[in-house]
Amino acid sequence: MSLWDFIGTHSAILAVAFPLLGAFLTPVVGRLGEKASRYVSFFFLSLASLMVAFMAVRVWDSGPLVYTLGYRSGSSIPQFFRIQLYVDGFGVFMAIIMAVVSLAVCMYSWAFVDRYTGQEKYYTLLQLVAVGSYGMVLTGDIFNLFVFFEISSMALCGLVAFRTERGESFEAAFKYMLYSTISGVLLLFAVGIFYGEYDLLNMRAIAEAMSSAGGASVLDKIALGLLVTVFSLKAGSVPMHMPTPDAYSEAPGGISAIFVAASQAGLYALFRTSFTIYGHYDPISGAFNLDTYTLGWIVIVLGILSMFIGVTMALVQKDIKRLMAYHAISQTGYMFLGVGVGIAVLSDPVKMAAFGVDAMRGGIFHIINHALYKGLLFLTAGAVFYRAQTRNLNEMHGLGHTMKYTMVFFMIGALAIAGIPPMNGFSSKLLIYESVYQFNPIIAAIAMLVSVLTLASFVKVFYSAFMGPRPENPPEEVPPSMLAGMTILVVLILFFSLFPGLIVTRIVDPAVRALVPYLGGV
Amino acid sequence: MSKIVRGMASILYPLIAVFGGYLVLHGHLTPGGGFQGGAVVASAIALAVVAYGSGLYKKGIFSGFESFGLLLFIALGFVGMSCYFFTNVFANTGTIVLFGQVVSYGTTSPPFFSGGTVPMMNMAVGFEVVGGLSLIILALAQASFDDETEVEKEVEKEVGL
Amino acid sequence: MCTFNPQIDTGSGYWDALLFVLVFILVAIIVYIIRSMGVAGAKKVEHRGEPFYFGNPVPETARVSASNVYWGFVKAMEKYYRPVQGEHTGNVNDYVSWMVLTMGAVLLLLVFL
Amino acid sequence: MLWQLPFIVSALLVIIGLYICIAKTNLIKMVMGVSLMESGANLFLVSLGYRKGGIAPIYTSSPGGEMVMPTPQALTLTSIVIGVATTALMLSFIVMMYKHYRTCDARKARRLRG
Repeated sequence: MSLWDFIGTHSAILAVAFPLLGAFLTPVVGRLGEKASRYVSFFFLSLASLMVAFMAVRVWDSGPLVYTLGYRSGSSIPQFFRIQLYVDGFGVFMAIIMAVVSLAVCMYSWAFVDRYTGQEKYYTLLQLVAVGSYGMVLTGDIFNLFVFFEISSMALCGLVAFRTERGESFEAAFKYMLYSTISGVLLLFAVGIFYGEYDLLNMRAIAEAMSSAGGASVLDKIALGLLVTVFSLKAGSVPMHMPTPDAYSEAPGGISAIFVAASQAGLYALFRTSFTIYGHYDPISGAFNLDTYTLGWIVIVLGILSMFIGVTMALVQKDIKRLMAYHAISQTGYMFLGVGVGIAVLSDPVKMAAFGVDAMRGGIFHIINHALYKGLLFLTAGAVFYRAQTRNLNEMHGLGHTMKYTMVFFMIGALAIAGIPPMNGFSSKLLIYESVYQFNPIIAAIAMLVSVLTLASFVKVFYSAFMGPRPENPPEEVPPSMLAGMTILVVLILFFSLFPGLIVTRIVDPAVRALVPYLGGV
Repeated sequence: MSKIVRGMASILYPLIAVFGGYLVLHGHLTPGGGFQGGAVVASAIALAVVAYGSGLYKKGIFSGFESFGLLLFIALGFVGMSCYFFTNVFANTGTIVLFGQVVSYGTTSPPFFSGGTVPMMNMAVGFEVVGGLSLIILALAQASFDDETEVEKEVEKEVGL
Repeated sequence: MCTFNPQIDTGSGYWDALLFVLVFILVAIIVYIIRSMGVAGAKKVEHRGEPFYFGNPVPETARVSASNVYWGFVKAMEKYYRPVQGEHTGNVNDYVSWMVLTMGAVLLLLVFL
Repeated sequence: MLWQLPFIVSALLVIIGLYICIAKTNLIKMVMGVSLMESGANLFLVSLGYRKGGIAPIYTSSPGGEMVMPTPQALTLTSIVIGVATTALMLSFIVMMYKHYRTCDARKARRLRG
């Protein structure tokens, strides 16, 4: 076996194991000096990103990658009784998001947390967030989904409470922790229901067992209700969004950005369970496990609520990061809407081909776009906080006179999130508008209205923070490592903006085809 | 704490710790294992902290335990990568030092040095849990000192205000 | 798979960012040409475009603070904002009850519909 | 009916836990409620693992015959470990919140809202 084959086979587990090893090494290395831990964490996060790249090439070329932990050829136990990683187009898609954002955030954090003590703990938790998110999107086993869900929630809460001099950060961390712990218990209940019914934990095996038992039973529907609640909570959908703005706004600058990517792992889990378990299609009998029309409408309604309430609440905020956090909720609504239309028409292949596929493409393309531009916006907000030492928009003005790069980066992110052509936000929103219009015109109109309000509130931020008279002690530009972290995201946003067709055919399409297997393909 | 509590604690402390150690070491053959044994050892430490106050232990040794356990665990995962991650490569190899004694199929009484990476992982988890839980106990015990002003000073020192 | 396709097919049309940028640049050039054909010595009107500040000279640092930027909008939408903002109480108990309510609604819809 | 008692008890534990989280304003009591919910979930998993006539998978003292698969026990153990970690983390957050706010009341500890 050559080295490339070896890495290709093991890339899925290595993407999880390298940050884990790095997380455990960081406190040991941190004793050598404050600076050492940052380089160790960057090294291991970039190794993980490299593994994701190998994995992506392999999955796109030769189909899903199945990796059974602890397996020995010749073992009599079926493979799906063991812990299994199952990586298909959608898993790779989500892993790419985490790979990019974690690198940018790690680089950005070098300067940002330099003034705090306990940096090695910060980097340990940062890598554990990456472990949790990679694990959630790569595993094929629903119990491990729960374990990684808890790992990522716990690490994120630890990071939210990183600034120990503020009481508010503990309040936010406690609220988010309580919420995610309760949801974790409910998720465990759903796992228990699956295990009690089918004696299985592997998601694809559960889907096949459910299909041979003649579709979803009442217990399965209860489990689905729990799963939808839990994962839309993790994704931060209205009306379970309340601790999300608290946690986003109290977290240190870079962490808010990685928070976005980590909560999208919840989105992944929602779509994965909806499509892979409940939308399982048996080609022989031609039956689905569940008629997903109701489920689709539930997801769509959650999406509309998130979009509208998120953006209107954002409009009246005066805390720059809280405002952006409400926008994160609002943008998550678009993904719920796009993929929700796909779920609703899943059992109708004619409508699926007519507009369902495009809606799903739009929704899934929006996931990566949102992680990039919202990550960038949070990083610029962190940069503003780093220099202005306040998050209150009423107290800042004229930062654009000296922080020119930050201002330009903010503008790029704001144009992208508002869906101004030719930015990438426009491409995905256009896909959503046009396909949702064929499903239900009123929803498409609401989505456009939300886009207008998004632009309005970012005009407000731009006006308040960067425009206006020069402040008395104009702050300098932020340190180069922070700019470098932002530049990674800016370059990707511009690339995604100019070549949306390339991204949709190469990256988004395999993800859609992985979710809806009867379309064929990966 | 009173003399009775301290006396009983110093008698019970070694017994609990030894029992925890047994649970960790024998976990691959009988009920027990890394977390359970580690939790028992940590409860011995909690008993000592309750009896003698949180100044008894230094945190450094426990965070050392924690790092060591975690690193050993993940290293054992990497060792299995000649086959697959976490594969039990040492089991039934015949090497006694690596817990590799051959176990015959069926309900026999297997030897202690069997099980391959499983007992090693138990030990790693045991170290990790002893370290982690003791750190939690010490941190919460220190946080609930009677003299709160002293704590606040300490917090300020840690935060660097 | 390996062909370079810059367009997205949106079902009822297409979107091509490169084409958009090209057209944008062309239109910008045309606009610039039309603008440069204007009369050079147009008369300047005094105080045009300046804000009105009770007839007094405008102080240099005067600006609308962020909370008041969309004052009119928020005032007009007050009937919407009062209950919605009121629900964000910051009390953890309310958060958990919202979650339980949502879970109940989702469960009812999924099981009985 | 009797063999379903563990499931009923576990559902009751979760409902009591949720009630505590909604109705009690003391943050420490809320953490207790979460712990109750976790116990309910653990009880649910363990009772799923019961098989009539199955033998516990302990090789040293086995009378021979079919052994049960120890998966539910492994799941329960994992969830206990996670429960310990989350409870400790939440309690430490409350300790630090108390230091800053001087209150453990959910109605008073709410500077972040709106």
